[in-house]
Amino acid sequence: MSFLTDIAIDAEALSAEVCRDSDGAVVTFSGFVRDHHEGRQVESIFYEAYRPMAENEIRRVVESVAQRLPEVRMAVQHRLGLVRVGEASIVIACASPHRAEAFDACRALIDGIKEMAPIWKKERSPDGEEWVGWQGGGRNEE
Amino acid sequence: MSFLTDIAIDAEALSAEVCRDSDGAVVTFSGFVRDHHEGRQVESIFYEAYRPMAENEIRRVVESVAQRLPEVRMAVQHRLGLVRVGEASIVIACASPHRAEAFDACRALIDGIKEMAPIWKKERSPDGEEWVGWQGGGRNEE
Amino acid sequence: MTAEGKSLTVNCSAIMRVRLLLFAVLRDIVGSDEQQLDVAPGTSAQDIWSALRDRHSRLHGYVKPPMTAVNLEYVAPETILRDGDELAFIPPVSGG
Amino acid sequence: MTAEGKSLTVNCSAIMRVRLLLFAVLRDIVGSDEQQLDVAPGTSAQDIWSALRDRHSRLHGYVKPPMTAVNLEYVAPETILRDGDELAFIPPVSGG
Repeated sequence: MSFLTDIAIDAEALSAEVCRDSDGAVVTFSGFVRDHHEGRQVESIFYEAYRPMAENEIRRVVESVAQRLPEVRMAVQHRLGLVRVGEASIVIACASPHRAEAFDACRALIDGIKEMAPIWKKERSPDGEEWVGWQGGGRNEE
Repeated sequence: MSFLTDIAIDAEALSAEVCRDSDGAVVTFSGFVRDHHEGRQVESIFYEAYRPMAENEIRRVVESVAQRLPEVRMAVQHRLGLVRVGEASIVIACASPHRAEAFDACRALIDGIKEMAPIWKKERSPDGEEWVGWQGGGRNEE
Repeated sequence: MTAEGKSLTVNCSAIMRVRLLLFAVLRDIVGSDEQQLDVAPGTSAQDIWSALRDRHSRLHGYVKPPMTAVNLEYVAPETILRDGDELAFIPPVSGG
Repeated sequence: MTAEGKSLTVNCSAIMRVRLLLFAVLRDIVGSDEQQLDVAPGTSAQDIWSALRDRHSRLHGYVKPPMTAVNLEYVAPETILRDGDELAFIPPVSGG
């Protein structure tokens, strides 16, 4: 199953997907597009991915967490394309018999995905559009 | 607003309630009735509370987290009465501009509520009913 | 100390009224969820617990109450009760 | 080294074909999202980056590529390319 989606994410469905009758705890993380970033007003974000590699990298993060926390069932959906303020760009759901593992897994997943998945965002504000973070024009070595 | 409810909890509504356009992260915790506990099959759990004190204690936990993490908005609903396997007994939603605070608040809330709120559960299994934990008949001093 | 009907009297010269609430397994053991107690000035929550304990064999092993609340606040069992207080012994909680 | 049209040639005696993918801000800087490169045996990902850097002023400050992937895996920029490889330079990611 794909971790990437071009349509709105159904968080409730994702929780239901991972939660079994033997699970006592479900922890979810949802990332939302904020209305501001570094002092600029934001209207929407365009998410772009190197799709096959992003799928691989997210699967790798999931597998490494699963190996460390085998009791946790996990689901991840990352949205691509135009995402408006107040809409979710990513939803993660982790279900486990006990809560400590579910919290641990959920945090490890979002941290790992943010670090590794080749996904980029371009912010759209009233002043125009801009890729977030690295934009070239600087230098990485003296 | 009451933290206690006698009807099914709407997790999605709780998330929507706390999340503003300036929030980038929402973390939720849902506690579910599991189909087993300490080797026994469980069919449902009956939750009882010392209601006015439980409201006070949950409010106190929320306020102490709010003081430490003022950027986080929090909502808590704990269900009372009969809750069946697969239904949520508690849902907590924490929204924040950044994810670290939302995870921190959510974990602190469920830990604090579990420790402090005067709420008890009676498990219903095919063999009968039993209060979970302390049941008298032992001793606390030599 | 005397015990008549469902009321639990701690001191015969009682001039204060305390409401005792019982929850969960404690209610099942005691057989009621609420008792009006007439107690003497200087009576502590611990005194009420000790009287309760004397009357119910499943509590005999517990010299101290599990947890104690007066007027919706956790307190030490040594707390001296006042007229009109709402007293509750809180069995170990299991919410969430 | 010559540069004709949109194709980026690193070595004139090239006998291998490598597919270069460009994303996000790098695609905007370079002006294309994909290039077919003819490269000589022994060419590294770093060699391709250096050629790219020479052609685009906004990359001049970057001796090293941001991150490098070959066939969907992160690799060190010194990695030697092979015929048919899919090479991508990965600008710092900002997903989630």
